[in-house]
Amino acid sequence: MTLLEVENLSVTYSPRDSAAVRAVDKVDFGIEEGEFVGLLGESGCGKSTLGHAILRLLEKPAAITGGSITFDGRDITHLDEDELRPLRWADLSTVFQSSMNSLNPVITVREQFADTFAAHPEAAGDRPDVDARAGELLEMVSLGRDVLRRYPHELSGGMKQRVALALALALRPRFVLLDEPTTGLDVVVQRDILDRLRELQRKLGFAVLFISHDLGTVMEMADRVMVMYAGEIVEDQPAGDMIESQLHPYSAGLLGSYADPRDEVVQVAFVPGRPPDLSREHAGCLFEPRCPVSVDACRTEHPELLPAGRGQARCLLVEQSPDDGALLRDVAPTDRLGGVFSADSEPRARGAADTEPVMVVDGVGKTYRTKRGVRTTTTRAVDDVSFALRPGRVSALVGQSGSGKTTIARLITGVERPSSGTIRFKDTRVDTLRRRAMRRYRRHVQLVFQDPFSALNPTRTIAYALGRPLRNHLGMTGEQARQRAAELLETVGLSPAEQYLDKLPGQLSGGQRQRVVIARALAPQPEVIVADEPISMLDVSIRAEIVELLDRLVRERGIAMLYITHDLLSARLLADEVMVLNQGVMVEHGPTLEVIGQARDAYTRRLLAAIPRPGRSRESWPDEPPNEAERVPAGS
Amino acid sequence: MMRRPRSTTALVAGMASLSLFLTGCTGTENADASAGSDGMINYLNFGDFGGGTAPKANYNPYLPAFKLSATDYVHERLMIVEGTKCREVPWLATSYEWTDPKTLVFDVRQGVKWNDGKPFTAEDVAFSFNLLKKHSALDSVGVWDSDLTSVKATGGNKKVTFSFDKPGATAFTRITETAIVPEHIWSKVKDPTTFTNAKNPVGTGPFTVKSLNPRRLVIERNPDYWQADKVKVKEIRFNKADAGGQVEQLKLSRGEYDQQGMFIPDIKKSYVARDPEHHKYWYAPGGSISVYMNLTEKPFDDVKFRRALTTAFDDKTVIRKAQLGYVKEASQTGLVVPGQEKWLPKGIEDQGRIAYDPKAADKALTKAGYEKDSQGRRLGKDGKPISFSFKVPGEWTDWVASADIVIKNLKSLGFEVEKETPSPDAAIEDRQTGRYDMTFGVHGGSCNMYNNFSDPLNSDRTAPIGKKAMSNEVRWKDAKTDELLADLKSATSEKDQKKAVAGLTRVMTDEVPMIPIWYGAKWFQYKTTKAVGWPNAENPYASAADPLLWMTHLKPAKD
Amino acid sequence: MTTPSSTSMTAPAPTGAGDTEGVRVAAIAAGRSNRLPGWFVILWRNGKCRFGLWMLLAFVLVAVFAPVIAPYGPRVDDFGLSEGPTGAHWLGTTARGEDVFSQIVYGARTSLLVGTVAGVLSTIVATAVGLTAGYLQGTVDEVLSFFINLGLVVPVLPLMITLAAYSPVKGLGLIIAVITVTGWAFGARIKRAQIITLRTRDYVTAAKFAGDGTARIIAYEIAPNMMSLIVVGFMGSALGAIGAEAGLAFLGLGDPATTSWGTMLNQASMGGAMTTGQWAWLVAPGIVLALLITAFTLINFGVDALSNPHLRED
Amino acid sequence: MTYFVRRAGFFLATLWAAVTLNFLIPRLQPGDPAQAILSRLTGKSQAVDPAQLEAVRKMLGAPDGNLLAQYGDYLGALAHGQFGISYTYYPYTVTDVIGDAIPWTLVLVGVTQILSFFIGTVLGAWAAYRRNTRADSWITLGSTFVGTLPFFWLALLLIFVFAITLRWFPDGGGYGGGSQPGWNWLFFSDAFQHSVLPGLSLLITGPIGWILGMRNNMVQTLGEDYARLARAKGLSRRRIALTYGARIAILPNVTGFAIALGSILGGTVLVETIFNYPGMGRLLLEAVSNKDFPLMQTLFLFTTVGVLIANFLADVAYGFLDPRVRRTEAA
Repeated sequence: MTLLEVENLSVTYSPRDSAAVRAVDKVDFGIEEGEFVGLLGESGCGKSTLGHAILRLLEKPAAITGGSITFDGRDITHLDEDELRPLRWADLSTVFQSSMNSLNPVITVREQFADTFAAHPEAAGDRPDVDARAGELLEMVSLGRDVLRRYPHELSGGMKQRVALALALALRPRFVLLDEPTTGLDVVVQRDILDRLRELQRKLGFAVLFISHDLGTVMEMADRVMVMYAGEIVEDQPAGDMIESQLHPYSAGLLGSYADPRDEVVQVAFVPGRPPDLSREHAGCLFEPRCPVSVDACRTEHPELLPAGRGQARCLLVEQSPDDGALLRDVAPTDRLGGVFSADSEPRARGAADTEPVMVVDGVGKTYRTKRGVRTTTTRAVDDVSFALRPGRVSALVGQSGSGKTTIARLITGVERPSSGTIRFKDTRVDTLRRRAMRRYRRHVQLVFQDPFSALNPTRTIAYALGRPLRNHLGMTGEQARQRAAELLETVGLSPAEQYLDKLPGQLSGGQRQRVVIARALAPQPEVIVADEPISMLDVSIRAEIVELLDRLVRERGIAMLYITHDLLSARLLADEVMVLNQGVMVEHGPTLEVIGQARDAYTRRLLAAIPRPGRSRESWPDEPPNEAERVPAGS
Repeated sequence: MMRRPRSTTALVAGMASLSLFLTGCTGTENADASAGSDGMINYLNFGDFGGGTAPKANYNPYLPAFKLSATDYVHERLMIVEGTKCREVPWLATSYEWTDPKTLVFDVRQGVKWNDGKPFTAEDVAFSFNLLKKHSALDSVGVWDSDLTSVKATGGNKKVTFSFDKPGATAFTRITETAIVPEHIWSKVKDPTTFTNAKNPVGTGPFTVKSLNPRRLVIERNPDYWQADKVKVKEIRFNKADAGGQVEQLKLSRGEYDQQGMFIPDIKKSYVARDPEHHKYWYAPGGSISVYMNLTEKPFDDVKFRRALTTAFDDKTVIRKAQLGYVKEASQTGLVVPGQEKWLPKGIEDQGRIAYDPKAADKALTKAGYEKDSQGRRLGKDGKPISFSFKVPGEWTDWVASADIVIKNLKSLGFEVEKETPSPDAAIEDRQTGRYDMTFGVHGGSCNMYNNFSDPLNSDRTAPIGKKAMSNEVRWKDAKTDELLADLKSATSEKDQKKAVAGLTRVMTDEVPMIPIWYGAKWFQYKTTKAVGWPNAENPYASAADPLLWMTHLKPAKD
Repeated sequence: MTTPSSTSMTAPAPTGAGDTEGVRVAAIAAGRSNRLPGWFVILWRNGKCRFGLWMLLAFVLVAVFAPVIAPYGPRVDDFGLSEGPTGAHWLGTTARGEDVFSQIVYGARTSLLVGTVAGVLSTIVATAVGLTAGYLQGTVDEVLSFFINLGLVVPVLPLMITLAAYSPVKGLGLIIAVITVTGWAFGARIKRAQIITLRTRDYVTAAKFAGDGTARIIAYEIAPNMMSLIVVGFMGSALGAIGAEAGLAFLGLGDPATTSWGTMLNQASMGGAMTTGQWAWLVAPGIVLALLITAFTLINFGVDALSNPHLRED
Repeated sequence: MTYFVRRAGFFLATLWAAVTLNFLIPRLQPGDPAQAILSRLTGKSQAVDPAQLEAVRKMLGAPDGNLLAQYGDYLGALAHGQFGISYTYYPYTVTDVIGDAIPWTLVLVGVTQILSFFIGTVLGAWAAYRRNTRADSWITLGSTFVGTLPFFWLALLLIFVFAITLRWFPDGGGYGGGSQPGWNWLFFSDAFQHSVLPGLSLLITGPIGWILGMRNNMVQTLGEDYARLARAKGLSRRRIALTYGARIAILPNVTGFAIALGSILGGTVLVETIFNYPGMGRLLLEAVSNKDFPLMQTLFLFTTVGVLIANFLADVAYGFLDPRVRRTEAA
């Protein structure tokens, strides 16, 4: 019997005085007992809203405006809070997106278990032995029992998420909703937690709705995958089938953005455009504006979610095709998608590996001192790192969070000074520059930031953001600067530029913003660009676009780029050489293919192993156990 | 209506009933049996008793700024010079005599006892004065600032002799203002300057201290008082009323005080009208409040200019509007009339009051060489428009209102006048140091004619601009005045004194060192339900500041 | 006493309420189409705040058009003394024969002037000190922080009274100065905390890489993003200033020559409004003062929502 | 450890700043105390007798030596707890005078502050808990309208209604003229009766800040993920409101409350003045208007020290209540 049945469910946000937004639109699906279902979608598609609706946790101004949710044969759509309470946690539990904030900061972990037990005597017994049961649960998620006595802030992000997971399983629920449970965690930790989760799910047999934007993970974990776009489910298939053939062009696009960096030829696709505005009515298919294979009918006719293959899809083309999605299959991958970026095993047509380097980092180390009372703790963030950047070439710096990547970026851009070693830009010693010289130096070295949302001042127009470096570094005047800013926007593919110049960052999408950030970095015509995880905050479907842009700039302008990332795939796509950093030490350094293909260092291999490989059996873990659980964040 | 207010109301009601329960009932204090059957008044409710907002026991009569008012009912003086007509009333001394201009002898009253039973003698008197000589900080009336050289008990301990090295007539009122303390107590006090005399203060007065808490001071009749037969009040209760705000005004208007001395607006409506038969007031005139001109500046240094201004000010409007009609128009002579009319020189019109006559002022100014230009501006002798400032403490609203009228008068004569309203401290300091063009000042009003004229006019009492003047704030320097003052100082006979005073009043009217506008009022309200015989305009036998005199006049009301 | 309502000024926490970003964007877009700043839109959306803004507007209009609205000048004392309400004098006359209603009308000017000027001044001081301390850090920060903390623990009311009492010149300027001197510290502390989080924003780093100097970064990059906090600070200071002015004036520490509701209460209290039964004279200034403070408090409901998205009414 | 040293350092530095400020205030002001005292005594409309002025000046004494020497003497006297003789209550010492006033203020303001905090916190929490219901509107709007009444004005009306018209309560003072301060029932009931109206005027206007602050904080904490998770966990509304809402929301108010408690020593000038309540606030106003510098300096010092100590205690309490701070402190 179907455990959870969602029928025709709609959720609308109706803010007081702006247009209502139909965030979830007539969603239909069911989850069987013990089934592991993935829900895939990009930011803003309504997947979290759907999750909250199922848990009946929606708050004003969001409300269920249609359809029903049936759990175990009982309609829970309109139950009131008192009637819901016995069901909650005992039957339906959840792990939230941001583990950082989902535990009560002022009570111990033990108390958070205790109040859960106390709230459900029918499931937990009248006088449960909290220590024994919670301890057991914590051990289940590879945590020690001593965690019970701790407060949330004393735990690392990964530990908190494990606690949240243990908490979710405390009452042996029949259904667990996982809403991006590992977002924001380090890849290696992510991997570990998800593996543990899948194992537990198999063992305990609860059903899971796994919400994520991380396609690789979903494909690998789930039995069945649903893809959501603009508030609608556009495809629903067994995971295996979806890897083989995607029914909906959007799913195809998403899947195309994934590749294994170890492959000989790596091809990554992207879907241009952005999701529709849901506060307006749309006549046709919602994906039509971005769809590479759309036909005229798509513009006028709204497709239904109809059976196709072993699943369902919402696409006119699928509807019309006699053998379910055959139409898509016929089209070559390159054609059916908006754009493709590929890298093969040949060396790239870029600057030569032996040209004179513009930037040389030699034996650089950085030590932080934190004073606390009489004791002084020294942390070695970077230890004896040496490398060189050459014109027209990309060096990738790979490592997990806290490995010292960002410190290196700060050192070579002169934001901080090294404790030891030297950094030279051409003939200039960067590590000894004084104020004014530093300003001149920065003309030559620019930064591309990780988060396009914080990299642009929300109160300043694009023209202002681009104009500043032009005026300061190139001494341009108003009209000149505006002219050049427009050119720069065209260069980064924001065309026509006039349309963008006077906009505020808030009016642009994430991808557009990142292009502006890149344009700003290009403005003073730098010789070195340090790109700090420039794609990690972007939606999967547009990451390749940015990678392509960066590649083109390096090629055309002969810029030397330091590309900082934790993501080996993008390193594989972009970099000529890869350096792997672990706890401040460079553990591996060499041409991209060599490092990725034949990783020698154990840590590099763990990074590689953490990459999800849908449809393939997982490699066994490398020898070292995760060392993350023992670490406690410094200061909170 | 709302959750909280509802609970507030409940709270109020709850507290109210609780407190009613706790104390049984309130307001019993006012349910009094006023006149006793023994021809005595059981008690009277008086106003404030000094000592700040949270008074602490202090009955040291030599600390006038800090003592509680009970002190004045415990410690007596040789004579009382009452404050309206300046009559000399024998008190602890039965009479006095200037045996020569440098020797003053008092006959000390016999049979007076201290309230601890010990007899009062001339030794006590001599001790008291010599105590002040030793501790000059206690000499708040300045007895020893005069030419007094010694005070001795003489004549078989029945007389006290004051010796001066120069004619000492002016010291008389100072001597009569000095309280007499018992030697047998005070001789044992280590430091009389910090002595609070807190426990059972011993004096000769009609009352003794009964109880004190910071809200109320109670004194009771001294049955062994030397004129006990005249004192019909058994007990006086002083009530802390320092705030002087609405609440006090309300209490006064409701008749909760038998006597009070406070400002209350619109007294006819708010006090008298409540009980016209019993609610009375008498606002006797005090010191003159005058327009001070800085005599070191032009054009104020020109006597013709000043004389012209004497008719320029609309005193009546000031009194009616700014002073709420509580005060009287002041005489240009510097005397407080009609109380001091006996000092007036012969033939002076309307006791020296000068009527408002802007036309006359205008004419006199023009005649004196201060002409108006075509735009109506009054020009100085240098041909420039005359402009000056008028300083008045901003917080003293009635003064500000008075200043407004004065300024209006001046403007209508063509002067450019700017009003400045500094804080009282700053204003007083500016007046003392002479940093003003025109302002209000206070002078005179006491029974010591020498002080009345010497303080504001003696060239000894002034200082250059920028230095603090002792009391001559207008910077009047005139040899003739100094001479008249010297005459007055040494004049022991009333005739000589009158002659000198007449000369000084003429300085005031002819030379116009300042222009008096109104007399400051002495607030005095009383109620006749329990006691009658209060001083008032019809029977001004004493001023508001002479409670010992009323105590011997008050009688139970008959009803 | 500090205002506890503003002690919880943390950086806007991410709302866990699902996909609300679209909604937020819509709100900003709505504001943009009207050419109104975003913070104003948030204020306007709050019903209580909107009502407060209307009330405030009414006060502002009364203040601006005081000479038109008031039948007489505030200090014209040509009328009968201590009269009760009549057709000619809606709220009666004072003990000095001035028209109470006219004084109320003109008093709005004083209160608003004090509120605005003292609010602006202390906001400027708070912002300047807070921004400098927070942005520069190091010794400058240590020194300024000491003064901020000092300003926080120095008892404000006694200091205010002392300053007000001992100044040689009375007047609105003094009151404003006193309020400014005693009222900037709290805002400075909050702004310092805020800038410490803002200064590490990527766009600040980006501005440095674009070659901008410190002053320009503070003025152009950071300050505009603190607008909501500055508005919060301003509203708090203005509210405090209006209350403080009334309180000081009531204690008799104001300038009696200024017509303000505080001095009116002081004069009503001293001038025997109770004894002569002049109810309107005593009650009216209190009520208008309460209404003005209520307006500010209502607006503060919206202002709180600026810094705390959870409080937004949507 | 450093934390403690830093706090203590700040404490001492502030104390020094306050003490120095106190030293400077009288020396920067115009006018002299003798003049102020006598002007007040005689009133503005009568001339002050120069002889009397001279006598009072002699009595109060003038500081001698240069400024630095005076400063040294002043610090020395303070170190020995000598605050000097009050100019208003001469020859009583400042300590005597303040000693009389402190209990009144402590009881009246202390009790009302604590009650205000308590009432405000409970109502604020209730409003947040019932957010967007009528209860919420009543509490927030009601407290807004009531709480914004100028409390000195409210105090006047209370006096008029309850003391003058209804005669339920006395019109001012800490106790009646008839009772003698002492440890007896009669005096206590009298004192209580006198404290009702001033207490009420403080209580009506006091809680609004706490109500709105608590409500805002709690609306925020209830909107956090942990509160949502608590709902998902099926915890009772009560449990969520208390442990996940109020427990966390109250933390930022603790500091404010401590400062409020610390400033108790300063009294409430307005209320104490209107009700003639014999507390520190009225004393302060009196000291200021009489230029009673020794008294004023000491009151200032007391208040500052009170706030400082309260701040210090607040930090300690905060560390105790908020585990997030505790760790930093222990480290």
